[in-house]
Amino acid sequence: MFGSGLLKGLAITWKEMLTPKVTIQYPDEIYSLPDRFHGRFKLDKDACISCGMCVRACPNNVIKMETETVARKKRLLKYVMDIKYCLFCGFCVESCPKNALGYEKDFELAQYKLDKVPLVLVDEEPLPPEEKERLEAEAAQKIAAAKAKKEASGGKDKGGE
Amino acid sequence: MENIFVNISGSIRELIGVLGLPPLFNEAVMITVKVTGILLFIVLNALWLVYMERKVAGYIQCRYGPNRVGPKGLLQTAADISKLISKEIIIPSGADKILFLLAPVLIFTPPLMVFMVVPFGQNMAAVDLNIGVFYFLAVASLSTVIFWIAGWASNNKYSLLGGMRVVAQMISYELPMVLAVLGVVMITGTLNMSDIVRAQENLWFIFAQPVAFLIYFIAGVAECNRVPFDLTEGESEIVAGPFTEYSGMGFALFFLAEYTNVMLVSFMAATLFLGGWLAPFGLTIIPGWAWMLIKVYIMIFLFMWLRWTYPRVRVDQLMGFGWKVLVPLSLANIFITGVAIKVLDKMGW
Amino acid sequence: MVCLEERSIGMEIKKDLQTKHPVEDLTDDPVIIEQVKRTITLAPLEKILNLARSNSLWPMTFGLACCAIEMMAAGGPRFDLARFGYEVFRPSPRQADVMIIAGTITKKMAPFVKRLYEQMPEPKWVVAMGSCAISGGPFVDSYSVVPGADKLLPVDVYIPGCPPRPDALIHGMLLLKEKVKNPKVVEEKPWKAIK
Amino acid sequence: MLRTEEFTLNMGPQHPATHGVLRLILHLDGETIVKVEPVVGYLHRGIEKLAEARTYTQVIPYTDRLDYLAAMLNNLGYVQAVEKLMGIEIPERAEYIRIIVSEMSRIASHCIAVGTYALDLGGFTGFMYPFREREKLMDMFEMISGSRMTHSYMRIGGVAADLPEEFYPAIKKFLKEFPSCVDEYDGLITGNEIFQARTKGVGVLSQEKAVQYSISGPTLRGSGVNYDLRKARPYGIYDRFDFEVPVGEKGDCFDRYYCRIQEMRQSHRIIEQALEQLEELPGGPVMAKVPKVLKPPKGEVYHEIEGAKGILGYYVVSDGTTKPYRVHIRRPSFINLDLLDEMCRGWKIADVVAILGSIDIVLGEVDC
Amino acid sequence: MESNKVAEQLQEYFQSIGNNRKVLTVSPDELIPLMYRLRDEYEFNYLTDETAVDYGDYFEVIYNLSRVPQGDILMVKTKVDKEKAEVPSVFEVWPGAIWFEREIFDLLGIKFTNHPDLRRILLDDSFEGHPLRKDFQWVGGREV
Repeated sequence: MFGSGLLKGLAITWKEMLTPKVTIQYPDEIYSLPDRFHGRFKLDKDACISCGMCVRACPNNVIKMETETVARKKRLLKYVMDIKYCLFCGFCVESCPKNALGYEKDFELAQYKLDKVPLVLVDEEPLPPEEKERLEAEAAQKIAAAKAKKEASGGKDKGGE
Repeated sequence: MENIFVNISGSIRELIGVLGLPPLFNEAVMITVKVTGILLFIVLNALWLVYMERKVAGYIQCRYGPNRVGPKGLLQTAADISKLISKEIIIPSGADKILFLLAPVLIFTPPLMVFMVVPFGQNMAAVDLNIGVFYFLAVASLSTVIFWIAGWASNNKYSLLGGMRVVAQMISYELPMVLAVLGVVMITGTLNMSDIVRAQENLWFIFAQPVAFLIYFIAGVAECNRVPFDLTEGESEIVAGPFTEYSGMGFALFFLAEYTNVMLVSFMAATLFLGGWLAPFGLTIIPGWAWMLIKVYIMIFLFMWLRWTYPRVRVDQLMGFGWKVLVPLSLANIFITGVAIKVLDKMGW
Repeated sequence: MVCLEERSIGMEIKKDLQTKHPVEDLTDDPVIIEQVKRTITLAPLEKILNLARSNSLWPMTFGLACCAIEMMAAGGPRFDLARFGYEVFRPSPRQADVMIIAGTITKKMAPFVKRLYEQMPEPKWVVAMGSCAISGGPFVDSYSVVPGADKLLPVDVYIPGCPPRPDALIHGMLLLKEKVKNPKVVEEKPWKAIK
Repeated sequence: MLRTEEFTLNMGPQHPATHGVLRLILHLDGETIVKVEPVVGYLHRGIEKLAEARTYTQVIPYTDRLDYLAAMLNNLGYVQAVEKLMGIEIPERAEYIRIIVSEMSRIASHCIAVGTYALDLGGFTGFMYPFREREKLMDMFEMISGSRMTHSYMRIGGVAADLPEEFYPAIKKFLKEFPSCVDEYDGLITGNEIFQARTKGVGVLSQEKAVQYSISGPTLRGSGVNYDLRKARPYGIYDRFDFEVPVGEKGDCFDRYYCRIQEMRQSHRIIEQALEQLEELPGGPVMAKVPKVLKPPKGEVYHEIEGAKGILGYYVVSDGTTKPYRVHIRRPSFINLDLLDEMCRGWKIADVVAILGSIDIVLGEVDC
Repeated sequence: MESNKVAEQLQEYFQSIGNNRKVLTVSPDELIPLMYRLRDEYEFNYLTDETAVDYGDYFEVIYNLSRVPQGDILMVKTKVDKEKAEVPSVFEVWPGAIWFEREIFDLLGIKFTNHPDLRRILLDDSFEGHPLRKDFQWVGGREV
């Protein structure tokens, strides 16, 4: 009969009207994000050995990293993720050998001003010059002491030459 | 409770009568009181219907409608309308300025004029014309011209197309509506709204004239440009039809006029077919005018239900359906009603 | 009590005017300053209208790329933009308040974006949704992509993400709602639902 | 002397029915169409040029943004092309995961195709129900890959990570509910007389013209040509599953639409079988032994898969360095669009919207 | 009929055809007759893909033909040097090639003779240069 499809459509919409709603009321209930969710980034500063693998892995070079070598040890100064270029593809997190880079379950990155959009994860001042010399001096002493100890022990068993 | 409003108007009449002014003056005051009452009723109802439509849409699509603005979202339409009031009104270059501004103002007048005649309850019609139905059909077809003015004046190809579609659609669905209503008028023999309602004392006309009700309902949907016949404002085809160029208050008036038209057609359907203020099965604990409102809201819900279920018809299919199906059907209905009346007279009813 | 507070707020505004009117640091021509002080005051009515405007921001259907699908999902049953009254996606720019730029703006599309923005009636806002709208995103090195919507239009809220989740879009719209109600909120840190 | 004049209407880059930024210049005689001139390129981001400046793995996120409704299928095409070029064998478990995830992506893409088609014809609720199903798929994609639409989940040599534990109950629940949802779309959209009146017999595409104009996907199969790459030239492990290829008869809008509904049911069957066979597999690795820095041998490869919109082909030329020398993507939506002009002649404006919706194009893929 | 069997049969017919796996290379002037033969005699009735690559001093235009509904695929290539980049259009063999060739002209600047309307399709008409050429210079939008 001509109208049967039309009436069936009405029946479906009536049934749907009475079914419970699917909506998650956002500001009150937050959807429980899965563990692998690509949201805001977080960097575990101590685990990071500032090797720069993540900077190379990113398709759109979003990560800017500044390091400073003091007494032959690299120290991370600035680690800025300019997420206005970011694809949220997760290559950087995958490429990190020490799993220092990870995600937070937070998707609320909206800002009013453009210069506040980039995520500044680490931002420390470079060490003042005299601090640097002191550390260098310490390191130099340590090496000298280690060498001296080695000669002393080396001298003993190599005495016969 | 039954005629609370009749008493109010009676007491106002005495109040003015005391002043001892010429009778013509009291009539004028009474009419203005009635008009403002009806205007207030319409605007409040239109605001409520916009909210109801979005809630019904939400519930049909298994989501919640507006529920954050004000208690349970009730102030949503108030926020919309006051935002639209304060929007900048842009008059496109090359538009016919006077007509462009005139159309939104005029769009409200035909439904307002017809509401004068609508019997809200037991002898509660503002003006109980004895040619009520004829007046309704005549004035209701005026809004076609106003849509066309809006479409023509805004100097935009989409609006022109929308305007042409409006004229084609509303005129070709005027005819089946008239013929359907004719069926009812033939049974009652009068054009007076209140008499028609009184004539439905023992049998509502929806049962006497089911086909006429169906035709009237379909033609009503087409008159108000509602889905499945919303070709004038077909979003996906011609953006927003005749009111593409309207912004701010102009668009708000069109937006509310659509709901006023829906209310108007529902009131008429309730009066002509669902027995106006007559309580079904004699349950008169609820006053007459409340029954009228309940029936009107059932009809309006039907309009909304259709809107959120059906896709849109194409222009030529619309015309074909109107002329080739509805008009012959309504003519046949008139013929059968005529024969039935004659046969029943013979059998002495 | 209520009226007391009302009056105190009123006095505050007057106090501001005596001290230093914002127009003074724009120009030092006394005639202009006097004219501006006489005509332009942020009347309480504007505050009420801002409240109404913030509760009925009608976005324009202006989807460009992948973010447009997330915008449609935001209007869908699960995230339901309709709860805030923002689900009326007006196709014609005349009736829209917010232009949500969802996707990449290419150089061939830029003039249309500009024209659509100009066709929108006054109080209008722009939300740049997704990395492409903020800064050209993944395609910033391309030869045919405009590096960011703020090269074309004044942008009110930036929503990073590629594409941002529909609730991130709703969060952006709620930020816009706060901004419409009180433009000074731009200075503080944006409101967050997830602590 | 009275004469009628043709006027042009600009269904501009911003139009509710053009699925994004496609501009159609309609030459109209009243409401009937005389000529349709599609203007594309408003979303041309130059992905082929960008791919030449990125390593083979870094191109994967860019393939997501081509047909952003079925990102997994784009990844599958590109990744299989490079594997063919380097001759890598991927582990069994990864093959099954790829099939499951691609078919889920196909269902999600068809959900949108069906939804926006109902929206174009005016049925707003018909647009909302498929979105509700798609949200369930989106949640599962987020569990697997971390993002809803642009997953970049596949890698050259396998997949990024194994399926998480909470994925299996979710997919089983979805597989149980999905058939009843598709029947619901049938009832609401397919069975509706108004919808049938708007789509039956509209925009007929004959078999010869479809093959001549290199049309592919549900648009081709709607005209009765039984050509589905998963059956005609099986890639990956598609030959282990039995499913039919839905084929239309008359080639009108209704048949194209109905092919998509049937394909959703077939994809549902494939996922069911793939899930059973995956569970029997012992838990093996999901990634082949692939060097960290990929240097494919000099040469070229052209590999095609059955994308959601049609045949999705990748032509990759490598000059031995870590970056591809040239990546060309055969985009089904782009090619399916060039026949729009002939299919719309003589129909009304409302039909242009119906025909465009039935071809189901995505502008990210058209403009690449 | 497997496509490399096709290649062998064609071997004796066209001397200029060099062929490793399933690839036929042919010079531009013999392109159209070969295409007609492939379509009529060997039923390659479906042009799946047509693209081009810039190899520094010459262009290479690649046609991928397949058989519907059997599903075999054959690649045909032509070489044309950069200055005189003229290739006959295969529009009359497979009308679907119109948009392929317009895109190649737009992005690589290879002209196709007797093509119905050869103009830019993806880029703006005011765009100078052809982006997919290796010597194309442009300025990206990244702020340093």
